[in-house]
Amino acid sequence: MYSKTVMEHFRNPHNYGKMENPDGFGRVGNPQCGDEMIIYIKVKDNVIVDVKFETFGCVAAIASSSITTDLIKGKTIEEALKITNKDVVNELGGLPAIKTHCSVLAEDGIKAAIEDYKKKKLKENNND
Amino acid sequence: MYSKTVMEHFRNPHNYGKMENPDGFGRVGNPQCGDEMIIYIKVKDNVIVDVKFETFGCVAAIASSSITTDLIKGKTIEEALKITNKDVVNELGGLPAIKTHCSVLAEDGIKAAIEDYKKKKLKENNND
Amino acid sequence: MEKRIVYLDNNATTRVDDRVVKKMEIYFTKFYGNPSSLYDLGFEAKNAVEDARKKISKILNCSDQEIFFTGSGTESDNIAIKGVARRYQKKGKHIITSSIEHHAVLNSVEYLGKKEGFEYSLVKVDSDGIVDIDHLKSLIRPDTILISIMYANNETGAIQPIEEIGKIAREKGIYFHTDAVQAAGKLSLDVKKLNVDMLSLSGHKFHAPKGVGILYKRTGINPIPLFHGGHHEKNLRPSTENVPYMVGIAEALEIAYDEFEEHKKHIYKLKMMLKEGIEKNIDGLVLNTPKNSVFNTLNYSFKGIEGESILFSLNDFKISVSTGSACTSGSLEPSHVIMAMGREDSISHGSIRFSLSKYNTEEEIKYTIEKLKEVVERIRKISPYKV
Amino acid sequence: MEKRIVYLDNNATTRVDDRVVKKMEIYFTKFYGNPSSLYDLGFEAKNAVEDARKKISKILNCSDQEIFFTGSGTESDNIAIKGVARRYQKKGKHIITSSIEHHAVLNSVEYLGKKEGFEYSLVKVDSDGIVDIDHLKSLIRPDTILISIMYANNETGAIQPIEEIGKIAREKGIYFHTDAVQAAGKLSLDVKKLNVDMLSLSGHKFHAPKGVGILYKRTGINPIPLFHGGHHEKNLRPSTENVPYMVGIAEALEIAYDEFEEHKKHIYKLKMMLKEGIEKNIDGLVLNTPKNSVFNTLNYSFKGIEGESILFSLNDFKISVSTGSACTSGSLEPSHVIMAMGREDSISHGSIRFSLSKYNTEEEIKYTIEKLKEVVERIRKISPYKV
Ligand SMILES: Cc1ncc(COP(=O)(O)O)c(C=O)c1O
Ligand SMILES: Cc1ncc(COP(=O)(O)O)c(C=O)c1O
Repeated sequence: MYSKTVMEHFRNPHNYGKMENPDGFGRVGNPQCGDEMIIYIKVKDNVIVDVKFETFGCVAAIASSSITTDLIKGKTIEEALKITNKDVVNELGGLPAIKTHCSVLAEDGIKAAIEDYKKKKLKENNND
Repeated sequence: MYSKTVMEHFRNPHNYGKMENPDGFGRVGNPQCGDEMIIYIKVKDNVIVDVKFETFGCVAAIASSSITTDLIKGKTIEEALKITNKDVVNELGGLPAIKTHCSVLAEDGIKAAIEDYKKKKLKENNND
Repeated sequence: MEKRIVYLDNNATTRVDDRVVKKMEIYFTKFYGNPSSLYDLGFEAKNAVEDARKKISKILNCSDQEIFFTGSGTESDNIAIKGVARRYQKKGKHIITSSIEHHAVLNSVEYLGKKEGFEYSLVKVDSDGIVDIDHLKSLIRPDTILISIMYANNETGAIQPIEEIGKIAREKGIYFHTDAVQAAGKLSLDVKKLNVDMLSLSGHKFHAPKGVGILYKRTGINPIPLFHGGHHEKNLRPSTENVPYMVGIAEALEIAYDEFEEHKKHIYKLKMMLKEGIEKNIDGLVLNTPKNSVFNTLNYSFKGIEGESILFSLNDFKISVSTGSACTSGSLEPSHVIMAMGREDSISHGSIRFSLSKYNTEEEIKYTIEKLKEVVERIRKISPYKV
Repeated sequence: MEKRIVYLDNNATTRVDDRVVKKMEIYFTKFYGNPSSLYDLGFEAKNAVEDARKKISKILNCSDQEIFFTGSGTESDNIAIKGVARRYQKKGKHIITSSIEHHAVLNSVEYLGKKEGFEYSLVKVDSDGIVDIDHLKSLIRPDTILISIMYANNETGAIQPIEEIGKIAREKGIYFHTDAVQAAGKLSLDVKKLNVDMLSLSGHKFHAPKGVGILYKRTGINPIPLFHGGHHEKNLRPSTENVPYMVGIAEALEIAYDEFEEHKKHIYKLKMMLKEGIEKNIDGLVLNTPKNSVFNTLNYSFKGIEGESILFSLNDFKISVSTGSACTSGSLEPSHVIMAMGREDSISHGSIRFSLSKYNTEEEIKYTIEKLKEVVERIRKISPYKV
């Protein structure tokens, strides 16, 4: 049912766990739908230097979270924003049609975290 | 499906064949219904001394014909008229419900043959 | 010889091929998972089912997404007919079928007529038992939504002009279903060439088990299911998948077409041998099988005698044949198929079907001719109708 | 140990008993006749079917004339519900069922509601997943013609008060059907004691194959069949009889009740062992199986994590369990059963069902507890919800 890559990421997810004092933080989905994802990012000079996730969800949700953190790590904010759920699916070697929403959730997660980062930065700048 | 007795009578029917110059003759059923039976009787001093049948039909029809000829042979006309399809079924050790009509046909056959015999006798008497 | 059964009723059902039994075995006790389950045992079962579906789709020349497993030929026929009628009744409520269909088709159509407000027309057949295309054309109405005509008749073996009917149906935008239960392993099942929208098969007619059927359904046609339940078979036929039988029916169909020429040659030779033997040795025959028939079926009426008595007498010699169709053996009516061909009632009551398979031998056929002659002569002696 | 599969999903399907396989075998290649056929091979097949029917009727405490073979549990449910609704709709068009039924029942009732003008009401269950009798009583209307309540729930194992509901239905002159698919081999199937008019069973839940079901139907109730065709099963379910599976399901049912006490003792002991092991080793549990449950089923939600991820992780250790019901594994909705018990969505998404059989061992249970603990801890580390 799942590709080898999906199973690998599910079995040994990369970058999971909480992050203290992240620069950006996105929470998407909800447990009612069976999937919830938190993405934490640390940004230095417009580059995502660290990323972590916490996910409540199925195999596809966990694998999507894991691969997404890999995908954005080291990328600039602009590069990261270009990543779509299609990229997530491709990197995973495909997802069952019924699980596509998990990759969408991952894309939304990045966007939300970056949004949060931008907002915080704006505030900081304003406070300066 | 059929009792041992039915199969015995079907395999080796008693009293089958044409009878030349019978005293009574009954033809019942028709090939449209899948069963047709002819009963021939010879009567002496009110006793059925010989009987033959010819039947187009299924196993039950042939077995019913056979046993019926056995049943009425040697009987008086009055005794023979008392034989019902139930007697035929009993003697055969039972018949599948769907085949009951074959025993009814046999009863009808006897009645028709006796009727014919009586009619002929009446005529003869009248001619006397 | 006399100890072994001579089984000449392969249109009623067939012996399961040993290779099919072998294939199914492991799915009872080793790969017994539920194909919907999310663990290895389930995935293995799921793969087995999907592989089976693919194998079948190759033989039918369609997509595997168009193959559906059912519980029988009757069920396939019922889904196709009732399902399409119910789904598309807004387009029209008229159905055409033939007078020689199996009861799975005839009684489904009749039910729709009696209980759900549909109307139906029966196409006539000629004295060979082949549907009259001109009559069929004349029956088409603007509100005709479905035509269901069988591919080969179970009693006589007569092959019906499916391609041509399919073309007519397509031109008129009418859905076309064929009951191909008696064609499997005997005729091409290429659904593209046949111009059919739906096609029914039953495993036990080609050496798979009884209790499994196939429905080919062209994508785009959506019959209303007979069952509601889980998501199996894309909701068309919910029920936990009968994995062994699905594997088995695919294997049997593959064998039937892999070895098609070989079986056809063997069986047709036996049929001709039986035909010549009967016609040389027995008189008062009415042949009910036309030239254009499947290679395994031969049907005669023996004048002056009734079918059941022949059956039981042959059974005493361990020869298995049938009269009418097995399904109606509980009934007293003469064969509706032979009647539709315009035969008299007494002839219809006496039709005997010989249907051969790859397992039959020349020796069996010789033995059958000999015993049949004895039996017919014996029963004719009892009959008031002399030949 | 790690090489062998630990199969704890016996409510999804079961391994076929070797004795059942053995019994069925000869009907594929030796006694392969069509039970309708009028020769020895046919009579033998017919006898096998009727013997099977008698065996089953003894266990259900009814006449063999009241036992019907079908192609699945889903089919039995569909015949009972749609068949009775369609037949008796002139008496009324209201149906009562519960919110925790299998989809074979729920979707049949819903279909009748959507497409055939019936109305239906769903009985609530309490937090133990047991139907609320008072609520049921309050739903009865003068036009209620059918009540269908399952005997044991497939996800939680909760036993429903069938006897009592049967009494109420009888008093009110309402037909009562029970889906007893999950009760076979676990609870008494005495239809007289249970006060049921119809009862559905499915072979593959008690070590017979998938693809064969039983419908008990009290004489006097006449559902309209789903299929039309030949005269099989007194017209209620035409199709050439699946002789091997009919023999197999009867054998499996007989074994289940002959060895009932033995299996019950063994399985219940394992269930209790599993329960204690889980509760001792893992926290953040929600028990979804009430005290009054079948002896083989145990269902928990593990707070903070979702079911599928537990499933796949356990599968890596060759342990087979399920989340929700297998039939809905294609869907993303949380278990409707656990939801109906008033649990939160996130809890319903994470329910895991352990369902044991006679083939499980203590060693397997110990191994399962150990691995489950590992798995739950691992996945909780990934989750934002900490326990
Ligand atoms: C309670 C219940 N009813 C009905 C069914 C359907 O049975 P089948 O899969 O044989 O159609 C199942 C299992 O699948 C079940 O657990
Ligand atoms: C032409 C035809 N259609 C349908 C069927 C029904 O198939 P099944 O017995 O598998 O329901 C049969 C045989 O029984 C048949 O010969």
